[in-house]
Amino acid sequence: MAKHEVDKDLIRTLAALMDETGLSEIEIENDDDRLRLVRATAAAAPVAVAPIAPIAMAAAAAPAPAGDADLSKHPGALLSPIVGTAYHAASPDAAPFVAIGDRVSAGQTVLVIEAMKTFNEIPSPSSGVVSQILFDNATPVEYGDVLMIIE
Amino acid sequence: MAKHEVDKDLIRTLAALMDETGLSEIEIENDDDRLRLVRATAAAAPVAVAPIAPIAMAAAAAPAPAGDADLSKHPGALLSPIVGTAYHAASPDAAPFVAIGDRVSAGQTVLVIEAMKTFNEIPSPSSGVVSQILFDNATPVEYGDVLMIIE
Amino acid sequence: MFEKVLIANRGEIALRLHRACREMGIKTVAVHSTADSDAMHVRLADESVCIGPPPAMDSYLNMPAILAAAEITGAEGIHPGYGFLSENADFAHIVTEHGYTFIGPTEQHIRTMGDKIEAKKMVRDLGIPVVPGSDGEVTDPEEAVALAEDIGYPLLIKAASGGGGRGMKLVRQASEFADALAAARRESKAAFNDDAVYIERYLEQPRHIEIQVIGDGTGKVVHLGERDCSLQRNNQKVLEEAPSPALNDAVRQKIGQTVVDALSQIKYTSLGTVEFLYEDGEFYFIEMNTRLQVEHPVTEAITGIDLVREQIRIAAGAPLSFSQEDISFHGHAIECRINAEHPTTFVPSPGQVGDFHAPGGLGVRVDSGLYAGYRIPPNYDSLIAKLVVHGTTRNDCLMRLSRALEEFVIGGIDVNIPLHADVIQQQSFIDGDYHIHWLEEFLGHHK
Amino acid sequence: MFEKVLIANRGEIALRLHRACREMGIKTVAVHSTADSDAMHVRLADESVCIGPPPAMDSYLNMPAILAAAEITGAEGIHPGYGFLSENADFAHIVTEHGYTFIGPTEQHIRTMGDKIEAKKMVRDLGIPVVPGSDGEVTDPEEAVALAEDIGYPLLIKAASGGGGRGMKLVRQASEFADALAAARRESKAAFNDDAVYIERYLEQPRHIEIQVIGDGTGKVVHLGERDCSLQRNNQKVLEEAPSPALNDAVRQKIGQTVVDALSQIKYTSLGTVEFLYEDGEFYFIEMNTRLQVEHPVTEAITGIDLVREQIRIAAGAPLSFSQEDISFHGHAIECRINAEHPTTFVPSPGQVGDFHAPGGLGVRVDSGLYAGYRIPPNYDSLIAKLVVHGTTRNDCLMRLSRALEEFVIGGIDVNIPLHADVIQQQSFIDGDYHIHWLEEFLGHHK
Repeated sequence: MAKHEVDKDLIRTLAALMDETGLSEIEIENDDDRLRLVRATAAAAPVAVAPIAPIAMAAAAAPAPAGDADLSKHPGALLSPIVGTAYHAASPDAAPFVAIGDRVSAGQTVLVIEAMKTFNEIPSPSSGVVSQILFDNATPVEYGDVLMIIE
Repeated sequence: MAKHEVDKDLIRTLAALMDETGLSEIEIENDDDRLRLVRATAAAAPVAVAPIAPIAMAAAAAPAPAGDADLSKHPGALLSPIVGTAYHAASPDAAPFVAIGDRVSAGQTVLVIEAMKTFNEIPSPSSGVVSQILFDNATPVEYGDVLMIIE
Repeated sequence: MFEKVLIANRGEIALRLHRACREMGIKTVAVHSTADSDAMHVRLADESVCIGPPPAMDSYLNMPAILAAAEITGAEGIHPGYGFLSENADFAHIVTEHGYTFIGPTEQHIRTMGDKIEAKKMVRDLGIPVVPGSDGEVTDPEEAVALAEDIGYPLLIKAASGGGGRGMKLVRQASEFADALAAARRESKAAFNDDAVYIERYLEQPRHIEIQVIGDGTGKVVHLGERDCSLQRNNQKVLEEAPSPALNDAVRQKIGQTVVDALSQIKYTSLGTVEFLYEDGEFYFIEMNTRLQVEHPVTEAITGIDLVREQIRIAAGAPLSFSQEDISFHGHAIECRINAEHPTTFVPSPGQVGDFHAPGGLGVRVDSGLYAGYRIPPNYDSLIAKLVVHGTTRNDCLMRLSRALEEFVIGGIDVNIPLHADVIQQQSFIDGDYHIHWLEEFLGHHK
Repeated sequence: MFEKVLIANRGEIALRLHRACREMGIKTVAVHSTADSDAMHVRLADESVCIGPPPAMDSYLNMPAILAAAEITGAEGIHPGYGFLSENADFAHIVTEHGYTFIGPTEQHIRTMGDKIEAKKMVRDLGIPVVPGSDGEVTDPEEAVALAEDIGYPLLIKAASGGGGRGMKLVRQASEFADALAAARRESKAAFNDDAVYIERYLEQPRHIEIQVIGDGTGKVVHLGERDCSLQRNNQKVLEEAPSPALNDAVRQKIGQTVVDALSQIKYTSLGTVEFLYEDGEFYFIEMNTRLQVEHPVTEAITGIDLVREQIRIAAGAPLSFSQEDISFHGHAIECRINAEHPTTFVPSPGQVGDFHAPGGLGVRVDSGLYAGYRIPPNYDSLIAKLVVHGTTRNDCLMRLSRALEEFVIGGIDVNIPLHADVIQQQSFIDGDYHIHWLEEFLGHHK
């Protein structure tokens, strides 16, 4: 299918219809075109198995952005190996280690994470091109957060 | 796929039908058109809905015999209208009101239930033949217990 | 002691009674309607008997069925819980006549206290303060003026033959009295062809404060302090606490002693609650409940006494296991009544419970027959759980209550947990500064 | 008081700490491994930070990660709970050095009590009774005979260079001593080429009794009575109770005062537990735990004191809010440790919890992070819940415990609830007549 031939408005219309009707899947075939939309809803998740979601919990726990969950499984994902504050550059005056589109080699420092007054240089796990930088400069990161995509 | 060729009303109609019938999937094929709707329902999830079966409860509550459950829905079932002690006969010396195979008419006394020193005559709800007697003489019965089948 | 007790009730109180019996080594018989076959206490009881269809009239209020169940199971005692047959003197009578023990007060005490006019007369004679007013109709204006001076202001002039507010006058000062009286008599005459009126002290923002007592029938009666139940909606208690933020220890001991002195004279047996309106340091008798109360756990929390256990002991003929000197109050307790209803519209919400997770930890008690997947029948009361929290101080108690409400999960139905969470954050409530109209005013402003 | 506290632990104790903070108006930071993202305390905490992969070494024992989490969240205090880093003096040091408050004793006290030989010396010097024995090796037979007289029988002669029981002799009477000593020296010489032996009193069926203390660092130390933790399997406590069925009030006050006097001298800060073996009326020091204990709720139940709250207050610099005279003991409490393990084979049983329903009602407390559908990770301890029951008397407590165990539902995994239900029905346990070997003997006979 050639790029951008897809009818975005149709998809939006159908998505709205799914919302309205509570459907979780619509598939349309017309001549040689076939379009199938699926939305995995909370309801679709096996309810029994779903852990209790206490009122307070829902409020307290910031839900992980849906995108992150996918990105963490991306083959080029660089996951934070430690907790701390992540920086794009070695110092406020310095240039960022990398920018989007840069080609990096395995082992090359691509960011630093400060923890306990120590700046830990974080190396790229592989050679490739930086396609996404997923943290803001000087912000806290947790263990396992997706920091960059290098592919 | 041509823009807006999709029949939104058809989707709404089918979705309503799914609601009404409890279906989780509808697929329609018509010449070259094919439309498929799916709704993942909570009902589809199995375990969650099953009520807790506390350990102690399982032990404490005498499980109703599977047979009884069916019999209570039998069109000829005579259900106990009160709590008490049920008797086959009016007195220890008397003959039983009815025996299996007897033909009884509606309103005819078929057993007595003693409660608070009073013997309550229990009439047959319909005319027919006594096919089963489901209580032992001089034993306690609860409200709703199946006492006889008259068909 | 009883070998076997029949629990003639349902819901959380039936479970409460089952637990008390279980802890005393007494076997339990749960009687239930067809709507309650899956109830937790039915499943936990040693025996269960289905006594009728869902309507309470045919099951929980069906005396012959309950007695027949006692008969076929060989129960010795019958505990009526609260509501249903608990304050039915005829039931107490028939239970006793059939040779079972009614776990509650004597038939006579239930009967007397059930007649509001008789009860008021009796307790006044026993020394319990009642709302001051004329003894009956007042026909002579001069007499009325003199009486009004005695009663004090503000007061209400009410038509003796009246109703619906007609002929009723609120008088705030002595100077207004003569005119108001004349007007009330005129209106009363016009409306009811009777110009007789009566006079009563008017309480503007009273608190509802009740004294818990227990007696063993020998004349020994002990009070267990008060509960403040001023947080009400449609005359239904919503949240109760003890001690009351409005009483100090001297006042508590004084009203407690007054009640004890009165009920000792009639040799009161079993649990009882004397309910008062309280305003400006004065108590005014409303009624006496001759039964276990929904909110008894707050008293249990601050006294450490298991009221149901003690009630059963006394019914079995044992003397009170403590004296007034043994009673002391520790910390502060609050009970939230958790109802299956919408937290702002109050529309009842029976149906199937989804997730259920009760709060735990120090100082938190939950009394509830709910479990995940349980179906709440539409036939009965909406009270589905009681959350009772105890803390060293009222403030500690409020903080703990707040975190317990946060943890409480009841899915699938509407519950009034958000209402409780909201109420306990209000400054007036935090200050203990509320009265019987407060909640309705708060809800009114909230709309 | 702290604005924000980081909880450096997991499971039920992390939830316990969260609750205490919440009730004090302190914000909470839950740090957790990737295995615990769905844990209840993580979901309830104000903030949560994932600090590492499932192995404790890389997460809950990872000091830099925990400090980094404190750094990015701005926590002021760090509570280590029990286990993990709670008795790690280096952690207390580094936490303090980085400007955070370690919610626990001083680094120095943790270090000293962590060294068993040093600890024994120190507490003996402070007046706490230890197991009597020779100070070290004994080489001279005459000296040994004299020492044995002082120490008393039964006693053990042990090879100074020994291990694995070789060269060890149990001597029950003085008349056997000379021969036993000669034999022990011979064996020791043969086995280790060293005939030096040492002598220690032998305890046959001791109880494990521990004294709970709390100090505020000014020298003011208060004891909160004892806990009897004699019910053990593989040196793991299974069930704890207070008061101990073996102590009377005079003995309690005496050992309590001894411990208080000792720890006042070193100005002990925070919670601590001094563990003893107890036999024939005598206490023998085992070790001191410089942390919050798993079984702290039984003490909370009988004293009415929130130990975690008090510990946090003291860490924040507040003085103790009570004195020894304010402490009194009410009723009896028992804690059952509910483990995810088979009740007879003791095989651990991690996995997904099916139904979960905690017992409720009067006198019942459950501390647990479990909920229906929660997946218990296989990486950590099998303790999943603590059932703590309080009653007026030990017998009431046992009856209540029995009914609470009946009500407790944990589906999907194996739990040791049936073991507890079994143990509390044994006559020896009912009589309070058990010691540290009792449970293993009971399980042995049971096979």
